[in-house]
Amino acid sequence: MDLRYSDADEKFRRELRSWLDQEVPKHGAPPPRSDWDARRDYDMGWQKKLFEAGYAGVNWPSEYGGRGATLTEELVYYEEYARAKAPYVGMNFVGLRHGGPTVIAEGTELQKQTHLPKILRGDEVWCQGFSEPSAGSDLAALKTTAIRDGDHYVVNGQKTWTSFAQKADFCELLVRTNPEVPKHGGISWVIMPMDLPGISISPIDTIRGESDFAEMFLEDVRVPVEHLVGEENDGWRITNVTLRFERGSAWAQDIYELKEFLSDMAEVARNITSDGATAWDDIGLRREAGHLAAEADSLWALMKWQLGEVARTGMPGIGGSALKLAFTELNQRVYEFGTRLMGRMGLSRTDLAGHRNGYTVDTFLNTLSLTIAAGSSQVQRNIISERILGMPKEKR
Amino acid sequence: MDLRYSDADEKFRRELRSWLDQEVPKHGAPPPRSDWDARRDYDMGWQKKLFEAGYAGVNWPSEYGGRGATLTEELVYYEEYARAKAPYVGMNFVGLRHGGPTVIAEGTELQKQTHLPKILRGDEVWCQGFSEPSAGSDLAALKTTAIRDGDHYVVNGQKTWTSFAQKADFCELLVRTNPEVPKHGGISWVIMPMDLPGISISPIDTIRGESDFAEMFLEDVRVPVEHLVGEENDGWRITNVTLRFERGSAWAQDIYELKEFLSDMAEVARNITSDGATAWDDIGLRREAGHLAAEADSLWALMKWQLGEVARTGMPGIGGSALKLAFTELNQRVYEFGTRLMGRMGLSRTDLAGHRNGYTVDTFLNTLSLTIAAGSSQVQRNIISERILGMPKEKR
Amino acid sequence: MEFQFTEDQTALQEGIRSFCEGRFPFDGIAELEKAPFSKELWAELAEMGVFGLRLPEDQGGVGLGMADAAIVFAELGRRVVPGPTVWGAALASVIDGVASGEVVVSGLDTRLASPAGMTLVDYGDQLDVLVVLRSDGVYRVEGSALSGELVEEPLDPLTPMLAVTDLPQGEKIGDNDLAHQIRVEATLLASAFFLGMAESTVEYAVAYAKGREQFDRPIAGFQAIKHIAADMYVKQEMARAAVYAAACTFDDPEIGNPIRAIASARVVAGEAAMHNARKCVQIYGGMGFTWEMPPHYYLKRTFVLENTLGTGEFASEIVARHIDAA
Amino acid sequence: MEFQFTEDQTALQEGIRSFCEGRFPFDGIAELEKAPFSKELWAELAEMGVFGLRLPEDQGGVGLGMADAAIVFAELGRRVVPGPTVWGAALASVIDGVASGEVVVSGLDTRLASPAGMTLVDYGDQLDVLVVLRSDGVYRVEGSALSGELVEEPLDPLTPMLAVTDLPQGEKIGDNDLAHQIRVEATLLASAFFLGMAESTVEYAVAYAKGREQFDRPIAGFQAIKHIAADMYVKQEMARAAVYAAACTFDDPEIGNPIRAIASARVVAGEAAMHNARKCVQIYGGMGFTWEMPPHYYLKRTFVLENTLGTGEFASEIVARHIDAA
Repeated sequence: MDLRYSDADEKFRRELRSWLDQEVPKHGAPPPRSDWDARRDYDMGWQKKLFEAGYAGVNWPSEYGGRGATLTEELVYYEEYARAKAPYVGMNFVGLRHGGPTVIAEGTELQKQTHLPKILRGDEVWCQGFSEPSAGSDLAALKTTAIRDGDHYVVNGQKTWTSFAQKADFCELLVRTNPEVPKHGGISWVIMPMDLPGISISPIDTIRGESDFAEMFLEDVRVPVEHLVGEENDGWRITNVTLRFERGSAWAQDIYELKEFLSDMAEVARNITSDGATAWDDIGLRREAGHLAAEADSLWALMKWQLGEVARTGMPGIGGSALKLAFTELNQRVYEFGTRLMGRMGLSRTDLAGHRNGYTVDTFLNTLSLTIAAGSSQVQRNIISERILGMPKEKR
Repeated sequence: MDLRYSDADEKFRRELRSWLDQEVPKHGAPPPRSDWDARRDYDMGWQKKLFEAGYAGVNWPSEYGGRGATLTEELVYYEEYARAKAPYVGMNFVGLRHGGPTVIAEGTELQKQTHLPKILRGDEVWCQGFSEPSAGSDLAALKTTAIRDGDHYVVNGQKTWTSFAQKADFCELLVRTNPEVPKHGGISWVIMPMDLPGISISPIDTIRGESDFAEMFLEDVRVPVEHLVGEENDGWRITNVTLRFERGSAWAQDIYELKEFLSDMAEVARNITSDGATAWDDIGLRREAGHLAAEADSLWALMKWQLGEVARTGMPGIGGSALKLAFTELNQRVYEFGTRLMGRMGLSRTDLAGHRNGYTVDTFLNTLSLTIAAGSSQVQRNIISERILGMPKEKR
Repeated sequence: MEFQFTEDQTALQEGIRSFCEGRFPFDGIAELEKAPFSKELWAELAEMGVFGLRLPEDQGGVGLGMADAAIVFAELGRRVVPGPTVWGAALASVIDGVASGEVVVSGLDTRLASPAGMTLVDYGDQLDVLVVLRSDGVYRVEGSALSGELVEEPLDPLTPMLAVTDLPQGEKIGDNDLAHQIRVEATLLASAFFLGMAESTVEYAVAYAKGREQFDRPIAGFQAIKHIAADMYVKQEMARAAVYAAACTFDDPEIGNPIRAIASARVVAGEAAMHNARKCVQIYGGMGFTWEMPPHYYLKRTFVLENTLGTGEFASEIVARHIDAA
Repeated sequence: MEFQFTEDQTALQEGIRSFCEGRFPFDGIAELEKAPFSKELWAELAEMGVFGLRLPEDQGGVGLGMADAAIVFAELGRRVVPGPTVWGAALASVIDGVASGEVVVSGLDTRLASPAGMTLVDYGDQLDVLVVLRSDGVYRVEGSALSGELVEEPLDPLTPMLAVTDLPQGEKIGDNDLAHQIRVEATLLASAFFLGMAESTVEYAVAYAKGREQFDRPIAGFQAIKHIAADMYVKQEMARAAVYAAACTFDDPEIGNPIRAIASARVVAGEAAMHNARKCVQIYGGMGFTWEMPPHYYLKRTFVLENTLGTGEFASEIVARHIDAA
């Protein structure tokens, strides 16, 4: 067992840190949530800067514009990124974290050449078209159909929780190409250009207010067959590849942020005084903070342990479900702790007088979605018990 | 809503308290666990004293030797009993808390006259023959058969968790009288005399060491048919009556003891010093004690609320499942708190130097059985969700 | 002892429930959000007796007890009724004109820590009077003396907040005994409000789970969901018993120690509201994360009340202080 | 970075596992209970390198690191191996003769509160040396100087206790720095032991649930049981990562702050052991409450270790103290 970063890793860290220290302040604050054009410019402009400095797609193959570096360098990247409080990945999320990795694993050479460099350069926004109103936890129950008509699929249906649909260029779309077979067997994974006729979008307000999510209605959308990724009707397997990425190293940055947030909260607690004592003088509060930090530490270690497995196998293992479950549940407890610490200031979702009260409570609200999305905590427990512990599947 | 005890209740309390203050010290300490004869004398002798003073079966009908008092007087009884740290109900448990109430509700006049006065006088020890090795949570899967032969049932099978079987005079026994129908439909509830030929007993060691439980083997035991309670094959419904008693007011004394125990632990915490501060000076520990006490308070209130329902309907409601679930889970947390407070002294199950360390940790171990016995926490959650909240039954 | 609703109490509950369901139907909540609170709403609530319930009839009240008030506030909680209702009912005997609905009052306890040098006042732009509980007693501040900006995005869309930078000292109208009395009464009413919220979220969650199909059956059929719902139900039942027991103890202190009983109710009811709201979001799944569904209103109001009169942790300390005095 | 076992480490693990499974099979535990600990057992463990693992070879050790020691102690935990092994391995460099197995040593930290004026010493009747960590340093007490009575019913049947009424002061053999070093090393080894116990209870619980039928199917098929098992597994995984990360950090402090890493491992591993043991009892149902089944041994040993070097709560405070120093 070896947890020491190599000299090369440390060199990479020094260069990246110095670059971030310089560039993050220059990129300024994000535009208002409702200004979609400005947000695309902000998010994609930042991605372009990363690309030009050689920091886009740290462990993507270099032939498609990635850095081709090791997984540990990617980890260094996430650490430094979180430490520098660099811009949120935003509109690049689906492309960088789901769509891109899936194309790398399953796409044709042409698909790789077409999309990967553009994703890395900040030229392509992707959105995710997986969930449907009646296919949430039971994703494989999706009903959106794609019927072959010559060299096109004709797509009809409704998707939901499609993030950044408003500004996306492509959608990683799950469709039913064979309605005759049991539900997992008839699904395909296609890249749908978002400028095709027949796509309409309706925004979703979340409990945080306006959101980056939308409902997407598809009416006779003609998607060229060469946009199919992998084999027809093999989409469920491919989806699980994507979901594994979502349950695996994709959380590295978030876990590191959790550790940073707890340090910040300790600082806040040292500055809240009441009757001459600080909040941090309260041994109960300190114990709680320490306990949460211990769990964050262990998740960070578990992430590294799992990266060791990825390094061996090339793919995040099923253990990612444990990480996803533990992280998303801990995340809620950490930000709830922060919200409690904010006291009445936590009753404003806008930052007040330079405090992070708004950030804290708004992030807490967001944590509530993470135990639901990408396989709820209940689904993860099913996966762990059935696929890791070998317990019987639910009777159906 | 009225929580005030009546003048009559308070008069009863004064008399009872004064009697307990006088009699409890006189009855002395319980004999060693392994001395079964002495234990029977101790437990039944105490019951006889209660009976003679008019305190046995506080709300049992007076024609069978009970006090015929109200449910609130019964509550006063449990409060004062717990406060006086009067002897544990011990061998009278099954008779007073299960068998007796079931006979009152479902027995024939002859059965009532035969057993109820003797139970109250401390002349009859009952044991429970419900569980079997392969019928635990799924009690209705029991396999012990009772085949009618003239005016007898011939009983064969194996029971487990039969408490006080060694010294019992009668057993409330569940048997299968009709193997042809679905499992709930073929069960009967009989009173089995324990002196019949064919009964053998093998003690069970629990995680507390030697125990009051045994396995009971039944080989061609001939039980006269007049010992059947209720109709043949109606035993499952009757069992649920018994179990409801077990899930209802039967917990009153235990909940009150929980409240007393927390007060005692606060006293202990005020006397543990380290570096000049007491354990009670630790605000985290105080909060935890206060939180547990708040939950105990609310359970005590819930008990009274449910007694109000019993007063209206004459029977503990299904809500007793909520009380059983909440009490047994809280009970574990309270005694685990106490065990933690004991520090290294908690590593001895024997009281040391006059401290209650042994009592505390041994009781903690016992609390682990309560979330399993009489319907595990999982079973209670099924009952609540299906029978109170109307959620669908598990697919079978 | 008969710890069950009397017939009058059942009638009171039905009356206020029917009012709240009519006045605050869930399909009207989007409309309500535009102007969550108004003098007219306050007058309507006063008309229903919400504030004057416990005042003697000769002072314009209804002459009922705290147990009845708890029943009313549980119903307000069930519909997350907006407005500083808890303060109104706790201050009706202290501030003239509240019981009749002419004077809109809210309150503030300066003990509650906040990291900024800023005071958030619920409904601060619409108050006639703000009562401030300070370490040395009770102060009255006129609503017109409050200046500040409305919080842009209050956590609870039904509880607008004024961010007051310089809170006026106000006029001293009572000592610490009065402050203590107000805290105790308001805490009990808040606990009843928590109870109502905890009840509603169980009902919403169970109803949604019965209607939502996944894996070819209602998710209410999955044991994981059933057991979450069962635990929510247990928390609701404990909260109900604790709140009404505390109210009875307040009305008749010979029953027990009202301070402990109220603090216990606060701990258990606050936790029930928070737990059940969060689990309700989880059971609703993706829909629980949308603004259009009810659960988030309950979660957010719970945070507001949690930070109104001292947190649940603080209440636990009070219980511990009285642990020898059941 | 390659945070996985090396081939040597895998071999080490297999070796010690095979030894423990042969020496402490579950069907021999009743026999073991009669005399849980002996000088011979100590010598056997020493022979396996349990105590001398980290000592340099020229001092009679094996010259391995803390990461390797953690692997060994996780295996001891899996079989709840009796004896003051944690102290032995932490004190092998302090007390001569321990590494070779000639000297049986245990330890005691006087910081741990106890309500009585009495000191419980693990295996106190069989010790050559007891090392006492006091507020001003490290003291050596000869085993022969310990007098007291054996505890009649020790909580853990595999950890007999001597109740010592007058603990001798002993001879001072080190200052607070040494005490600190011993505490840190022993805490890490105890955490590894916790990890092993947490692993075993998951395995036992899952295996039992697969074999136990109720309601006409294995209880392992019920979602309630599956989800309990899944949470146990997650706790085990977090504990494993935390323990080995802490061990690596101890071996190479440039990676991070070993004090925080070890305290974090202690928090998470201790909780995993306690949680998993309790859930294992619950999943075993009635059988989990019997002496003849394994779960209670794990629960009881967890309580022993929880009270050996400072509780999990105490470790949380240490993490908090180092919260700015990841």
